[in-house]
Amino acid sequence: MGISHVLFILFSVLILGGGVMVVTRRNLVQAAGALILTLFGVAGLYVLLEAGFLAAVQILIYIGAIAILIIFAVMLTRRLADEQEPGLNSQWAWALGTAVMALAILVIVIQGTWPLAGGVVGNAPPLTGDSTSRLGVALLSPEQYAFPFEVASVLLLSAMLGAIVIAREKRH
Amino acid sequence: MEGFDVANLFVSIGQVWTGFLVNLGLSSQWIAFVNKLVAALLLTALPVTIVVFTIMGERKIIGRFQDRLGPNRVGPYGFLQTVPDVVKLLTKEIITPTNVDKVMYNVAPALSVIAVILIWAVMPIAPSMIGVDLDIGVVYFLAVSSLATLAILLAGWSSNNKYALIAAFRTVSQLVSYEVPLVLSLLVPVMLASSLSMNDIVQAQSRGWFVILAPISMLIFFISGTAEVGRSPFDLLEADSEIVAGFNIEYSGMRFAMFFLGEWIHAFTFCALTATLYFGGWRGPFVDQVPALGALYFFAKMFILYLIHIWIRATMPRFRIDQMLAFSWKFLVPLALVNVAVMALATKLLAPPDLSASFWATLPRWGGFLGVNLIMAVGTFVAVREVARQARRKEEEVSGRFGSAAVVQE
Amino acid sequence: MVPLSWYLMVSAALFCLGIFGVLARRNAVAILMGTELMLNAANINLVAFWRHLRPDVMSGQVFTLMVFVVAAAEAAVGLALCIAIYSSRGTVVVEDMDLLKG
Amino acid sequence: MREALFNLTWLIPLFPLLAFALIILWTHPSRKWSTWVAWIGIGLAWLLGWTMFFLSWGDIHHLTPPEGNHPVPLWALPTGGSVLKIGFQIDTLTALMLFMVPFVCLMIFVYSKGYMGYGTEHPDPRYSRFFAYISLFACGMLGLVVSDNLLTLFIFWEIMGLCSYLLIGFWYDKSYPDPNRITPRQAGLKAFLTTRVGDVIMLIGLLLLYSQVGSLSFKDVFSQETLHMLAEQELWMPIFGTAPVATVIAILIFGGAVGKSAQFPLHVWLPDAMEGPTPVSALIHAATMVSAGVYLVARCFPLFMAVPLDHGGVQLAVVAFIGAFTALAASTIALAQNDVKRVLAYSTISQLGYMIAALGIGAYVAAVFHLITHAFFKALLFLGSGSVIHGVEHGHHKIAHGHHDHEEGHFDPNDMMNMGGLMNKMPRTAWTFIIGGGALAGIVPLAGFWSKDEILAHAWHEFQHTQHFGTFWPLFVWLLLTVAAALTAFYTARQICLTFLGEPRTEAARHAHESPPSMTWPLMILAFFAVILGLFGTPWANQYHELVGEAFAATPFDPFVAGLSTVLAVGGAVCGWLVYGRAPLRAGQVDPLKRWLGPVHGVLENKYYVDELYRLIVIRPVLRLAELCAKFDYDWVINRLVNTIGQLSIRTAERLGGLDLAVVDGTVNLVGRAARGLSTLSNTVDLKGVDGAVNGIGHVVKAGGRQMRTLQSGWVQDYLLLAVTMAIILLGFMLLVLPILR
Repeated sequence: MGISHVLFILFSVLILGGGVMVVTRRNLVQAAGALILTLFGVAGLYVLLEAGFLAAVQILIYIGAIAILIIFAVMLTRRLADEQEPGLNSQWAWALGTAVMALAILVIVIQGTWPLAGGVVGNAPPLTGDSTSRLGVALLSPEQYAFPFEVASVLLLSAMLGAIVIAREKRH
Repeated sequence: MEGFDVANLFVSIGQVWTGFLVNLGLSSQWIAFVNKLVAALLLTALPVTIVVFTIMGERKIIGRFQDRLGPNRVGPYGFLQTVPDVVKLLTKEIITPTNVDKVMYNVAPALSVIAVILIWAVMPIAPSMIGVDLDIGVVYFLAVSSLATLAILLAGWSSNNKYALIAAFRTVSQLVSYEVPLVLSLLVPVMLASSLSMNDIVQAQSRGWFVILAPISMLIFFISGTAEVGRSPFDLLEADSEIVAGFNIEYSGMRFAMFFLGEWIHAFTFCALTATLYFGGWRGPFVDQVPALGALYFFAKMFILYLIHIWIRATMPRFRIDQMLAFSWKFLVPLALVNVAVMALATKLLAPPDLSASFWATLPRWGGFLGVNLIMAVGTFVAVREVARQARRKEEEVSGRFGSAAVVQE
Repeated sequence: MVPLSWYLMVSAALFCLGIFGVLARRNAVAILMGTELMLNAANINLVAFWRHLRPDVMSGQVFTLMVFVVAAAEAAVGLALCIAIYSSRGTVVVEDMDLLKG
Repeated sequence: MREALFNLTWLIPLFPLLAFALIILWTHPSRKWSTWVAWIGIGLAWLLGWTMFFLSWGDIHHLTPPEGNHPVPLWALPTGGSVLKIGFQIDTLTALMLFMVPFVCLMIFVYSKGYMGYGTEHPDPRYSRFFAYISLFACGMLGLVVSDNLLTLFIFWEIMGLCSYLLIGFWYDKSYPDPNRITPRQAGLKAFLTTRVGDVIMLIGLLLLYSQVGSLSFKDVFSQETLHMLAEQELWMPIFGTAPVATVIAILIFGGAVGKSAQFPLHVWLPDAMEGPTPVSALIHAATMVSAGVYLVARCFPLFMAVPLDHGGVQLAVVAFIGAFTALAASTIALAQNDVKRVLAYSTISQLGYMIAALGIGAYVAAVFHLITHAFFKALLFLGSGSVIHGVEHGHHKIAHGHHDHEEGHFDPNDMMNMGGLMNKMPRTAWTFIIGGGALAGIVPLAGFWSKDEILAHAWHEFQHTQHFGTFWPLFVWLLLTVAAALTAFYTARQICLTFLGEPRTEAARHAHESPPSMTWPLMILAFFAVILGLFGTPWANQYHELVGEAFAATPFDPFVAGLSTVLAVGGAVCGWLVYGRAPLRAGQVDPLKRWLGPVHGVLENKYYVDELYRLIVIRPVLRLAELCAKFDYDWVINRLVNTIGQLSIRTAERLGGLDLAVVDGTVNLVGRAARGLSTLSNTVDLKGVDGAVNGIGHVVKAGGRQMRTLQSGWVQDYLLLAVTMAIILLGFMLLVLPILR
């Protein structure tokens, strides 16, 4: 047990605690706040996995943009009466069963391939070179991911236009 | 004590301190830990200390701009005015309104300060004096400063006050809008230095500051930085004539002071960032011989830029909100996009700096970049003039048609 | 170094929380939050596999970035839809939307 | 220098594309700017194209296909397991096309300015859009020509298909009082759908090729090893039996050419495509788009040559047969048409048949030669007819404005019966038209004569010296084409006489006047080329052969064929003059041909009833099927289905119950009353058991239907829950249970 294990447990608690709050909180702004905690925890895991760039981008995009967008949407679509209404729908018990079943299957599968009892020390190959610059090279070299990269930019552009068109107030 | 070297002041102080710890009989692991703790403490204390001086200085200077004396009661020339202010803020009653969202209400002020102070972790203050030389320093600073937006939103929402919420909406839309040109202009020094690390960017300016290579990028960065900080003329987040006070209307005492503190730290932090990214950071004459001078240059550049900040604040009236948003989306963002594209092309075409080359050999490169920027500036000017002319023509058409009515309305 | 299976377990749990959120929340925005949880769970997996199995190939990180892009696009369009629905129907409670009822 | 210029090949289609984007996005409000942008776009493409052409003329040996071409690789897309390479190339065939395509396009662009009414009081309301479309169209054709692989070729091919749809239906709001007459909108749709048939066949061919070779670039596909491999491999097909893969692929790709080049049986779209503006007819249906089909066959010629006939390679025979048949059939139809553009349309089909047939008998050079000359004089003829129509329409407008009486409900400016005597009114148009007509008819020494003669000579030569004697198809082709040549001369003479000679037959023709200079200058330039282009291809000094046909043996000059075709052409023209020119038709007079041919004329006028046949065997069944599907969709949705089944079950149950009762009772009665107790018991069992069971099934189904209805709650989460749960159960089954079972 080193410092990284302690940090991992800390972040996991943050992630899962936040996740539980996200799906159970009746107050949606609080749920969004919990979502931010979860996203922070995920960023922390990226740091532990030595993907610093991804961690920064996670905070920049997820917390700086998506979470704020979500809070905006919550505030723009809020009715005061909502606070008293239940947060979960009538079939939540079924949903819970499904989720638990999924978890059980996933745990069994993971346990079958990478057993938890394999020890507290993971052995990963050493990281060579600067992974951020390698990521940049991979994203922009034509024989690697330049094409998906461009497609992603087109996707973003069209999503932006679509969002504007959908959400714009119709002028008469 | 024989190694104490004034030129390497900070390194020497560090050595002395480490020696002191060794004498205490600590193991090397613990020494590293304690050192990091102390460094973190110092880095946190640094901006908080600076802010005391800047508040005082700003009040004095603004007073002069506005043809009055400014604070002049406490201490010589009123220089100690900040002390009673702080005492007053600390001793004020902390009011928590009813029906607020307790957790968020309390977290928001702290978050707003944390977000700003965290930026100082990657700020290169002097050679080999940097909190942590992250290889993604620039992205880190962007990520961290996006938390300030969150703090404002949370504060506005959790206050359970309509004005606070509206102010938060306005503020967030302002911050989000200006983050786009900010990031786009930031790409230029990153491209020129071909690194995301703040330290590398400073190092890359050894042959000339980036402000010479990319003045337009610097201007965009400075302007959108001003807007990000929310200072005049972009101080809509506390437009007291329109929305009473802003998102922090329900806060009092120390909590209010935290927002206040965060904003002021943010202001000169952006000046520090501008200095680092465009004005060579700690670079200056004789820094290679006397590294300790670096800190001096760094703070000098920061304060000069801050002076410009104050000057703008004292001179410019406040934007209207639609003007402010239009300025970002219709002017800064397109310009920043063009700037990035053109500068990327220029970086590709003009040879990368050869550190061994003589000063004269690098002149064509500088000239090329300056020329490109000049062309862009002229192009921008022409485009803006054309747009303005068309708008005026349209306005004249309208007023020609409804001339009398418009006059009556006015 | 934390072993791979720990990451996988956390990610599996987060994913199932996301499933539950998507299936059981009444509010459309909350459902979107659930999808964000699921996407993040997938991302944890991608990065963990990248680091532990093939750190020499950048596919894991690139995929994560692609997921970021998709998530941003999804959030933008989804929330725009929520707002459009709210302005036309006055609610974003999914149970109230049953125009396709048989 | 040369290399550097060749590397700019990809710019050629880019300029018109940029022009398209510029016009669509920015300059469309201004007619002036749109015109200039389109002109500059095609003008730059033309300059570059001719530069490439003249450069490659000096560099023939370096560029002769298939080994020597100048590739310009542009982009490599990683797609799954393989890498898709996209690029451009220059070889001699491309260079020759680059001589023709951008220049003819430029002429048409210049002409369009006047035709679409620039600067008049009534310019076309969609003027700028027209220039945008034709720019995109030029991009499609130029890109097709410079592609170095079949995939980009296909993409540009489809861009042209789209543009032809847009341009044929350009006047989509036009309608005619005659409900049987096809409107531009329908014509566009027809062209699009008909060529789509060919395109699908071609796409299948490309897929087959890709699956066999793993590449679509010309360099890989037409290499000797690949061709050899394709010729060796056999492919089994359900009906046709085995055939060499190369043959199958060649015939499938030829399917695309059949659609695009309007060969029988997919020729029906081209005459109707004349509903578009006339520059479009010239652009799409004379100079470029229909040439694309011929170009495709010429480009894939190595593939067509891969398998000889005695090894089961029927592809060339198919090509030759379809081409020759189309050439003859279309020229007979052209005899009986009265629409000035329709005559030209059928003549285009016929001439394209010539080229295809030439390729089919191996006359590669002659086909390409004819492709080039035909493009020039057919563009000239189309533009000339456009000028005529323009003039007559203006004449009509003049009198309509003067009198304000519309005695005939609809005046058709395209009808040759409404013209006559235009020679004096529009001298420039008339003379250039006559030059073009002469070239089409094959009069010495105009361009058409040399190219047509070379095809005929090659066919004759092939018949005499063919390796596998006993196959009659070169002779067959030669015969058909020779007859078609005579008919061509005849209908051309007929058209010229009806249009330009004699007295005006209507008021409109009397008031017609010459078109503006922007229309007549292109005519004159094209006429110049229609005269001289053939002189480069005389049998004694055949530049075309040197340029594109290095690999093929030259066709020897044959005085018999040349003499015969000259006699036939002049004879046909003289016949035409005797019938129509000596005693010009007067207004209202019946076409003498109609008298002489009798019912045959009706068949020809109705184009052998191919359209009607298609309506009967394709369109109507498809419509029926569509109606049926719609009915199924509307009436037989799940609720209805379930309810019906439920009711049916109930009714069946009742019937069965009754039947049981009768049968069992009857049996019991017949057997005797002794077994009454037993039969009563049996009866009870039947009533309770069988009836109950059958009724019960009905009830269950009905109730089940009702229950199933609630499943469709309209809540997205409901569906989602079901889907996710099922997916997870399936996943669990696959991951956990299946390994155990195994």
